[in-house]
Amino acid sequence: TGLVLSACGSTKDTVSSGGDSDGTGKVGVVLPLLTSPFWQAYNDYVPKMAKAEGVDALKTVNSNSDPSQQITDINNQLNQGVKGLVVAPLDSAAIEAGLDQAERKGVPVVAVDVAPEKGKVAMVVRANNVAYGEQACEYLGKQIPSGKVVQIMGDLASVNGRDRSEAFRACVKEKFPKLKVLEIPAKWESDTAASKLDTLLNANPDLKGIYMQAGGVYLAPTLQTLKSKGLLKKLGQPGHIAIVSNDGIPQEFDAIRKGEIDATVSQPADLYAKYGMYYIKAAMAGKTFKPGPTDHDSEIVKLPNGLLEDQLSAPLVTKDNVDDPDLWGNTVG
Amino acid sequence: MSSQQRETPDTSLVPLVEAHGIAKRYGPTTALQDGRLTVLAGESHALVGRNGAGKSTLVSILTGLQAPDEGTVRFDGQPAPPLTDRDAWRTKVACVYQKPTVVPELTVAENLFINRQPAGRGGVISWRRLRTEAAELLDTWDVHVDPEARTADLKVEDRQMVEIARALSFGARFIVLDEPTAQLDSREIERLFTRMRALQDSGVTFLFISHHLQEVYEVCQKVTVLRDARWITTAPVADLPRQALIEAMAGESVAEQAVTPRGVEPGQPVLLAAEGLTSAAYENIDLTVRRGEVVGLAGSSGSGKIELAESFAGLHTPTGGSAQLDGGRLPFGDVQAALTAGVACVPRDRHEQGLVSGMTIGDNATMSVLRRLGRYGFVSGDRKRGFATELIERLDIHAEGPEQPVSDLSGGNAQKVVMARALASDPKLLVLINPTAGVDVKSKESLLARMDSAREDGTAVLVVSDELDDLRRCDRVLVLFHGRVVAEHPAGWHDHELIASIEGVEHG
Amino acid sequence: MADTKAPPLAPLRAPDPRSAKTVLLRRARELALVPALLLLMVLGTVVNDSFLTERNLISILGASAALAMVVLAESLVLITGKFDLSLESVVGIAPAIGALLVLPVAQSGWGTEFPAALALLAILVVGAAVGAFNGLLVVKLKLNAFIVTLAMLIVLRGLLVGSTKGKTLFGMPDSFYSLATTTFLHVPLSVWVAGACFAVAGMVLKYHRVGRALYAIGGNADAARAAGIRVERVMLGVFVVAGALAAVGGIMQTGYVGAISANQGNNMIFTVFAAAVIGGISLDGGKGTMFGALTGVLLLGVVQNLLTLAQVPSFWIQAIYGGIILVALMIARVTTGRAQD
Amino acid sequence: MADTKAPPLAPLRAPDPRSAKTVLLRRARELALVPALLLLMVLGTVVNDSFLTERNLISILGASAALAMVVLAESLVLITGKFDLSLESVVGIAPAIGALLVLPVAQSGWGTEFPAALALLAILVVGAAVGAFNGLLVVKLKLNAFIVTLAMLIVLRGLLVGSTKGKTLFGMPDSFYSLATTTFLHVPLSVWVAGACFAVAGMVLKYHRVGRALYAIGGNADAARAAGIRVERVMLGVFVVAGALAAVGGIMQTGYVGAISANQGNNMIFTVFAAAVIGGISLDGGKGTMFGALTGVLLLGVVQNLLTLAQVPSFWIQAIYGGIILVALMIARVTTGRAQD
Ligand SMILES: Nc1ncnc2c1ncn2[C@@H]1O[C@H](COP(=O)(O)OP(=O)(O)OP(=O)(O)O)[C@@H](O)[C@H]1O
Ligand SMILES: Nc1ncnc2c1ncn2[C@@H]1O[C@H](COP(=O)(O)OP(=O)(O)OP(=O)(O)O)[C@@H](O)[C@H]1O
Ligand SMILES: [Mg+2]
Ligand SMILES: [Mg+2]
Repeated sequence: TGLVLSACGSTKDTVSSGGDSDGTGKVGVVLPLLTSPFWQAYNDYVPKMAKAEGVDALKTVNSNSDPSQQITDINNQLNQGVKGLVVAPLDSAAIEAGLDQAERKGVPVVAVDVAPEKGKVAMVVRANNVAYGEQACEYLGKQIPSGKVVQIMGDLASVNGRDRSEAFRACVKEKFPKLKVLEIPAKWESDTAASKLDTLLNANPDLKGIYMQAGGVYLAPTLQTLKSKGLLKKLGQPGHIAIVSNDGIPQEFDAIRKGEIDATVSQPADLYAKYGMYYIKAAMAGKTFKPGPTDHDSEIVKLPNGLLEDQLSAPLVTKDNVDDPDLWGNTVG
Repeated sequence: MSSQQRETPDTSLVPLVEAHGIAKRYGPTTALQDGRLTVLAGESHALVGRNGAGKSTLVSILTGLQAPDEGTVRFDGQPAPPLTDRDAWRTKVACVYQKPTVVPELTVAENLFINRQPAGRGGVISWRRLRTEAAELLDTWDVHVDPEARTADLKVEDRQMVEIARALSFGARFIVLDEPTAQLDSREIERLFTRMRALQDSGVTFLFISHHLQEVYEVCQKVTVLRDARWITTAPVADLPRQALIEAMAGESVAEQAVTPRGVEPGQPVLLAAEGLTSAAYENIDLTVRRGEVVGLAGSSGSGKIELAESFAGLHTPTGGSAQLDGGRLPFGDVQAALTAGVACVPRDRHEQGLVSGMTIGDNATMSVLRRLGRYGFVSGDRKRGFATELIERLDIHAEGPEQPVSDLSGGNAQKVVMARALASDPKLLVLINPTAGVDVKSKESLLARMDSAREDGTAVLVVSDELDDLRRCDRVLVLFHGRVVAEHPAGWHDHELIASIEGVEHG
Repeated sequence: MADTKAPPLAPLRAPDPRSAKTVLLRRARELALVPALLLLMVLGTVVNDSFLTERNLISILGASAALAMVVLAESLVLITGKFDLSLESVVGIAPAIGALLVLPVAQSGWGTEFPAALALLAILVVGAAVGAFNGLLVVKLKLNAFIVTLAMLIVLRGLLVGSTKGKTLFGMPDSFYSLATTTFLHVPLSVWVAGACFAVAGMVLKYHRVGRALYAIGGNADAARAAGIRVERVMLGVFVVAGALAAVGGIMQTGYVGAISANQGNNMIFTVFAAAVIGGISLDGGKGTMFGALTGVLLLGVVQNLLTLAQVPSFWIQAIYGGIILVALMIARVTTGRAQD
Repeated sequence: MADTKAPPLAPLRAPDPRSAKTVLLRRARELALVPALLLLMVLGTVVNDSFLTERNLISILGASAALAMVVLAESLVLITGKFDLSLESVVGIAPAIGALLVLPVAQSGWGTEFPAALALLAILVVGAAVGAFNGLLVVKLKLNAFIVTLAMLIVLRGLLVGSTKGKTLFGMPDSFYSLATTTFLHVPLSVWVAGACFAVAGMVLKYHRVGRALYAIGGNADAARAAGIRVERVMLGVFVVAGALAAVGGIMQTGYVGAISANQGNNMIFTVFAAAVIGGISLDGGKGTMFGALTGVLLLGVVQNLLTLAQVPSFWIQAIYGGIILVALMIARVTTGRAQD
């Protein structure tokens, strides 16, 4: 039996020293998906920012919306001997196994966009999704005194989508009780959004406002549906439906300029890439950080589970600031 | 008849199988209205009737595949077991069904022992024992197939022999054979009968279904006749001469004309001329058929006669040689081109190549001729229905109408649909491969009569058959042996001559 | 007991084949969903006032048009006894290539800036070409249709993501959207087109030689070959036509959502199969009608619409959706009284 | 031309059935992927040094274990001639219910706080129960298996989202993860379990009557029934076993990712079918072996691994993945020389 016992083990056994890193070495970058304009923009920024920060980043790996694929991707990167990982988890919890593997190998990880529930990461780089939902709610609440608003939600199983939905719901309930929230679960699918919005408008032609949780997928179908129903009125015209979007892609900016939609929350794809690289480099060099304000207009907070999160600011873009050259949506093609 | 005495004198009075007042309906079709059957232990009982009379339906009820809507089945005086208790049924009765009941993807050996594979400790199947036992079983039947072959690759007749061998190997006291001989040649039939007689002597009881009435007289003692879904009569075969039997089946007297083909008039031009045809299955065949001539192709299993016939219909591609049809070159390997050139064919196996079972009679019958039934390829439903109704009447198909799916048809009627399709295209050359397999006596008459009328309108007919009755109508019969033509018999041959040359006993 | 002669019998007559009941029984397969559909309509009217309005019914149709085209395409392939999973990717890649051909480089296009009409033609050609490629692999190389088209699905999805770099394509000429945005008698053109395609396909399948050939091939390819049908050629043709029809579906989808995302068509094939199969198209081939397939599409459209109108708590929408499909299947089973295959 | 005496012919003999070549041809179906697999291994070794390391190979196996279980389950159903699409949802819902049973309300559980062992048992029971429900609908009610299980897939996905409110479940007892985290001889337990299941299933399918009955039913259900096989009962049993196996796959998946997201298992069925079908399991039933299915799983695992290691630009990974599958199919077709069905 001694043989059996010695043969047994756990995937947690092989803790390597890990202290040998001197801030150099290859860095793996794992993406959650590529079929959204936002992640596509992030993907474009990664090599640029890596170069700017002096990080030797490998080609990005796409987990294609599959959490278990993401674990496999992390394992593969680790097997290749990367010294640091920048991961955008698909799920806050279903990333733990990957983080554990990295920790065992002594490889630091920076999480982008989603804060892991458990597991060790050097830093979380994200904008606050709860804040997105609140910003949208505040804006719509100010424009519309009372009436129906609809939120076009994402995949109900996605953390970011859930955060936005709940924040929006809660904020309306608390601050603008005269608004009635209708919901469209659209699974991040544009045709689902179009047909459900279409249907909803049949029953509620008096709709006053729309919150789209992802401009990248919902902008076109929303505008198209409104257009085909004759409900697309420019900002300022009577009967205009107030629309707040979320992402900050160039097409949203165009729509804002044309007055088709009111505002969008600009998710900082560029900053995600930039600070992802910045923090991984620091972590590989053994640097640590403390909660408090940063030098780039944001704040590092300590999450309940002890992780540090650099909460990047996500500006609300309206007609007033849509031409701001600092917005990443104005810097890409 | 069995010479064994049962333990108690009583039991000889209790019939082995007794079915009473059986009724079975499929939707609007009444397949069986008043089915009755009483089979005494040890006797061989024949069940006859026209196509669609309800024989196979009765078989499926007697073997526990289906429950009757009405009526009772008793074995040895006991009520039949519930349908779900397959094991109990298996101890009572074994059966060769009319439709193939093999699993095509499994090997022959496994099909022989399906669900009763020899198993050792812990229920582990011993493939070696399975193989040897299968080989033994096939050997006793003289079936020359590899026990390891995929059953789907077998020829129809071999598959049929495998099914027969399987049914007879169960050791059941009661065995049902539903048209076992329709796909077999005379040698195989003889082998089957020898075996049946031996089993009869050891006390096995048979229920035997066939449209070859001479076989009924050869192996059976009693006969039950069904007509129009009803029981008509049960009698010792000796009391029911052939003519009376046919009358009971058909409900009218049928004149079986003893035809002697008149032969083609000498001046008729050659319609089909083939030269030096060669393929893997046959070699260097020269063949001519005149307008209005009926030529038979005979040969034992594996002689290549079927491939030869198929070559003309585009179903088999010769590697060498050429053929002329009505002055033009006959293209090979392309059914559509052959059809256009004027060849129609009844293929060898109606299940495999003959019918699309999910489609209706009308669709199946008109499948090859739609081009001619309307303009631009469109066919009006009425036109198709009319055409199909006409075919149904002409060939006397027992069906509700052209809209009925062919899967509902009885075996013989399904065969007639295939025949109908071949005739539908008004061909110049009609290639018939086992055209009367499973067709009842009266219908066979009308099918064969169609061959005669072909003569009048100048159609050439090539008949491949294992049945002497079919071949008798031919102006001449060519015999193939191992892929070569070894003999030619002009009309008027004697059975033994033909059989001898088929067997290759005596060439010349 | 021998020699008992039965009394003379009046021959049993088969029932009149044209009687209403026999005809209905025979059409059971295609009419199976009608009761369930009616029930849902009644339910819809009760649940929400706006359900039975012209506007809403048109919405249902407009939302289903693209799906209907792909279901039509898939049904043709299924009737022939094959599979084509890659149709969902055609819905994405075909219009995307068309868009890339018209768009300037600045809008992520290829900069070829084709005229719109040519680009629309190119969309159809792409669809047909994908179909032809699948067809060749399946028919000539004799690869397994399910897995070949699954691989193609992945390849095409990948090509779409790769060639657009994941970007959503916007700003194509109006003609890209006009199928969904132009209306005739208040009904979007896409609905008319889909309706016409179904009608034509239905007629061809029922009354044309080629249509009958599809059923024959799907039912028993060997028998079809022996009956003189050029099985390979017809099958190849079906793949090509299906590809082109799916491409039309892709244009409709583009018009409906107003852009082409790199996700367009993803996971659509599940819904396509669901609609076709509940509509009575058999996966074994040889069975089913266009009318049945259409009822399948409508059923799914109505259920989706109903669920949205009813504002069912969003967490439970999916479960209820699936549940309704299950119940509809059972209703179909009970009302037709026949096993489903 | 009559009476030509043919020269005495030696009857054409069938080739010796046991010769190496015939045996190989017969096993062509299950061995079809082996050449492609070997080629990929060689390619991998060339492309990246870390490919042929023990660590990496173990990674491939560990990543494939859960998939393998579901492929095993699906293969059994396919061999019997049916479909079960809902297995992918079982991978999510079964462990989720187990987790909900152990977790306190504070962690979104139901607060029943079952002991871990009982909860693990419950997972298996849920899987089996779903299988039984599917089986009853298909076998007893004679509903179409494809569409019933598709509806069930939607229902179960919906129930999962509904019962977790979309949240990811984590923080279950260690035993929930131990299949993936415990190793034996450096290899995770999940791999050993999957291997053992394949071995057992393979043996039963080849050497036990019940296994042979699956092939018989899938090949010709009527013939199987006539041969005394209790078709309904066996089929029901297969659905139940498949459900339970998929539930085990779900536990492995849970251990592998360390949590249960409301999306667990989503879209997995595509990959499952891909693996099974490339591995030689026929969708028509009655064909294929466990060994073949396993090579299918491994092929997909190796390709995925290779693509990551090869540093292919991520936009093109998917297209190349699909392309490799296509090529593998062609290699299989060429090396075995037989049509695929
Ligand atoms: N599954 C079915 N559905 C509908 N009708 C059927 C079905 N099976 C048989 N029938 C009908 O029942 C009648 C009797 O068929 P059965 O097969 O018993 O005839 P049979 O006497 O065996 O004929 P044959 O000599 O041609 O084999 C036929 O009219 C047939 O069309
Ligand atoms: N598809 C096939 N694959 C392999 N061998 C075949 C195939 N078809 C026929 N054969 C072989 O070719 C030979 C000739 O077969 P064929 O069917 O022509 O015999 P036949 O003369 O029609 O015999 P029968 O009188 O028994 O019908 C046989 O040995 C047969 O096994
Ligand atoms: Mg019969
Ligand atoms: Mg033959």
